[in-house]
Amino acid sequence: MADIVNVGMNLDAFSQAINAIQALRSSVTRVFDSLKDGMKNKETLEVREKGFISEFQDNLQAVNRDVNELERLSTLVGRPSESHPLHNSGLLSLDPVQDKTPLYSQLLQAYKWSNKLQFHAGLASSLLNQQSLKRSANQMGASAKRRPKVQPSTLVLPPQYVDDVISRIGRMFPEMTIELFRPNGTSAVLLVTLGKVLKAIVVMRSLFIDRTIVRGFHEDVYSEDGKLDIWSKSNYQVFQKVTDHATTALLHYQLPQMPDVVVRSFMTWLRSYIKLFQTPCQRCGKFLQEGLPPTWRDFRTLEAFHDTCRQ
Amino acid sequence: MEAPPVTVMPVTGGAINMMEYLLQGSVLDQALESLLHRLRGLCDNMEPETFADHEMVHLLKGQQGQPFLLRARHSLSSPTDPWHLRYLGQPEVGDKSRHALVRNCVDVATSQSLPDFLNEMGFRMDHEFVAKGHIFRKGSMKVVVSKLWRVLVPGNTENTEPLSLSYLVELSVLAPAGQDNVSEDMRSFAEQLKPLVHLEKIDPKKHT
Amino acid sequence: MSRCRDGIRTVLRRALKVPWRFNRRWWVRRTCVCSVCQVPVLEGKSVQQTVDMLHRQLEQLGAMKQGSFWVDCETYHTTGTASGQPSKLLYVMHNSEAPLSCTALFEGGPCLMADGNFDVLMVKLKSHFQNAKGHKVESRGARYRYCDFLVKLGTVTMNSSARGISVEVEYCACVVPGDCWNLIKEFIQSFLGPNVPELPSVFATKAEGLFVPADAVDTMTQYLELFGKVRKQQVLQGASVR
Amino acid sequence: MREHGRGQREEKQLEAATESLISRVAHLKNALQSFIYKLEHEYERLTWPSVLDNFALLSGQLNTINKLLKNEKTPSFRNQVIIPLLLSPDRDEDLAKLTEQRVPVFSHEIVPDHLRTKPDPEVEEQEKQVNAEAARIGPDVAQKQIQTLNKLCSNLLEKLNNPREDRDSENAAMRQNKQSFNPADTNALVAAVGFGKNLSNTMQTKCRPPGPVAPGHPGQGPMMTGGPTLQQVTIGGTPSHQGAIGGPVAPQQPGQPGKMPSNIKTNIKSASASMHPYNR
Repeated sequence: MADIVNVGMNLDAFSQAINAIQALRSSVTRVFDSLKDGMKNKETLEVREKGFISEFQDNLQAVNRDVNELERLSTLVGRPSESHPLHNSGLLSLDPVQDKTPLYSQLLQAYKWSNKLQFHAGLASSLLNQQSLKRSANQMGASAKRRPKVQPSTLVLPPQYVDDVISRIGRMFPEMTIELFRPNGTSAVLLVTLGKVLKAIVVMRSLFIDRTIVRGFHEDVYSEDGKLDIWSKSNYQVFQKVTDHATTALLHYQLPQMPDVVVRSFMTWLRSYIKLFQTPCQRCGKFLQEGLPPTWRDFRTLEAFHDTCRQ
Repeated sequence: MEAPPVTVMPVTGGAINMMEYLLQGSVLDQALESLLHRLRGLCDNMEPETFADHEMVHLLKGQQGQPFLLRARHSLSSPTDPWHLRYLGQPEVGDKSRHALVRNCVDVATSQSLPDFLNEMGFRMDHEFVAKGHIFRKGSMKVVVSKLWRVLVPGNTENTEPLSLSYLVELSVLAPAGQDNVSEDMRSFAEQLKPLVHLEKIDPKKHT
Repeated sequence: MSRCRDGIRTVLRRALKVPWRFNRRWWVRRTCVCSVCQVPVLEGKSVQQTVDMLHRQLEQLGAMKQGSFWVDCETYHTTGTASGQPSKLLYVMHNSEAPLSCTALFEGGPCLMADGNFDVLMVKLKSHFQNAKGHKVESRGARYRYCDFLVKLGTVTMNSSARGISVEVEYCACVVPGDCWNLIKEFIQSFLGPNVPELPSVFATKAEGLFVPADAVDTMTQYLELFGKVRKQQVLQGASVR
Repeated sequence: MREHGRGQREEKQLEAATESLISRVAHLKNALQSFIYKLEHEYERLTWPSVLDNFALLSGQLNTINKLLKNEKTPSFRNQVIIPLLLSPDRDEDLAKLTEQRVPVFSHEIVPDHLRTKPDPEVEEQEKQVNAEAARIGPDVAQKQIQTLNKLCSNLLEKLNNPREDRDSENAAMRQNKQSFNPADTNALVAAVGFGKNLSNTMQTKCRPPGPVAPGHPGQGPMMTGGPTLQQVTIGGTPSHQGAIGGPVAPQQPGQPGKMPSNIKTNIKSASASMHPYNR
């Protein structure tokens, strides 16, 4: 209450201070106006310069005077009270017409959310930095140990480097042919043909795999206008399932610091589908379940399982 | 209209009685450009289409001594295209009221195994040639301007020599039997090509 | 003199009635692995009863009925071949999966995929190739889909009498017979029981081996084999379909 | 009375002249209307001659009107004065009807436009200037300018006309001298696509059409030494492409035997194949 009274007593000072600010503003404007207009048309150059300089000095003095006045008034106004947790915005709670301007409650809500977000972000960042290789692993326990922040520079690798990495990976697997396209700008799209089994379209952002879609070997990968069709899903349930699993694998293999390792491990995993139709399930020993062959490949052992036969 | 043959079998696809109406002529090499220019103006607006085809004519000899002739054609410029198998019947040239040569015609699109298959059927290749040229269309009419090349070494379409210093010009329409009015259209179109080319109803028999 | 010496003229490259540009790959429409086999009629049952039973089995498995299918085969034999040449048989087959195409085959010899006009051509060729009407065999029946499998259960008829049952199983997702044969076998087992066919000889005898993509001709070859077996077989007693 | 009579006669003359003028103008108007209608609605079918006809009609009618005005019997309209007696801002139905709804009101606004006998002051001023300009140039200078312009025009016309002549003569020359096709070639080509004449590997009639000889066969004529000279003569002597006169054709070898070994083989085959459909 005391604050409010205090504020009320200083109201005069406030209005004076506001006036002083206005005066200061106009005098500063005058300075720039005169500078902008330049020298007036006088008889000789000397007269002109003299007139200009004296005018400029006058203006500056006026500014100086106004600043002094403002400083004097600001001491009268006094410091804003710091007793309220939300500083002066706390004064909003005094607004008697809460229903019309629910600013204060909204403000509180916003603070709460912001705090929560910061807290969760902090937790997440510490967890992620600790478990950088396996994003889906569910080990809990925050650690105070912090790693240096991941630089976003890996997003802007030169296309030449990406080409190199991809061609190196292509050479690693003879039964896999990788074609690289750049349909829009620098982002690469890979068309991976695995034996005579499947074709996978891998959309990259720099060296990060953004999206992947798997289709049958004999399905069209080009749309009617001759462009790579990166959207429509396979007509066959097997490959729809494999697409789902491949998307899971994208989330599993994560190592922001070494994106090339990620691409390589994803390709190694994808390569295990070369025997998609030939390998029976490692658990039930059968080829088919619900009409589908074992579509799941373990991320570490690359063993084949039916979707329902894995853990 | 012709009466259908007595032993008509149920045919599952295709049209039985398609007739080809044909006018032929030729143009000297030096006048080719003028002809193409005129055709571009007269014909439907389409992108200029050229072709290079290899045609093999196959014969099947029966006991009655009536050899049966089939033509197998394939594109040299796009080898993955289907082959084209064509049967042509006896031409009807005698009818003066018609302005074009008329004959029965069956076109079949086939896979690339056609030569082997014809061989197995008992057909033997009689002769072959390479035709390179241009195609134009106007409505249902088709104009083919092509140069014929003799194949010097059998089967080798690289080694050829031109047959003459002229281009063959053919104007044809494929229509169901009995639609003789198409020959009227063809005649008026042929008129527009004069005096560059005289397209006529030529009875090949006369030239043997 | 001969009919061919009269004005047979060059083939115009693409007659207008034939599509101006053929679809480049129309005869390799689907290239999935497929197996066609004959199912013996159950003891004491008619063809129709056995087929009904198989329908129930498939529906129990969860297969969805998707229309019907037919495959037919006409037989032509050469007439007037020069002396000493044995008369050859030419088969022309149609399949509802590719209703605008037909397949012409010699037994064990080359085969040709062609469009429907080939039938017209055979009419023109009747002086050299005669249609053996009594030999027309066809298989008609229902088409089922189960996941990526396509099952066609047909009654094989010749001269309107039922001669047997054909089962075609196609695994649409795979193109290499050697890859998915075991998988197909397991599937056939699940509704046909233990009498599972062996790997079709079309695949086994291919010069290029088991690992080249299958094509539509392979399916037709299998049907041809099956029809050949049926033709030789005696008419089943009391099994005619009305 | 006499005065009065003359006034009456003049009045009658004036009336008659006005009547006929009105009817002529009505004719002209109709002709214009129909022409405009044709231009707007039938321009697709309108031929140039009919456009010219229309113009001729219009100019004829204008001429008659001019004649009428210059006629001695026509009183000088110039001497008549029209004074607007009553101006009214209200709609005048009669006037509207008379003018086909073009002038519904006889008001201050439109009277100066409709009863004007002189051009606008600005236009008058411009005309004066032009006249002054014309007067300033002496008749000699004007004559010179006219001559120059005429010369330019005739030059231009000549230039426009000449190429047409050139082109025509070119066309005519082509029609007369340069044939764009050769009937013999036509026959040869038709025979070739029809049944492989001159094409086939088995049939070597080798008769050439009288037209241009295809390149690539230098070994014709004098280079022949020994061998089937008789056939050689036949080839040279046969005026047309009718090479195969009767019977299966004996092997005819236009080139040196060593040059085209593949042909020899096939020739022998063709000679024995009397069944061949193309050989009589």
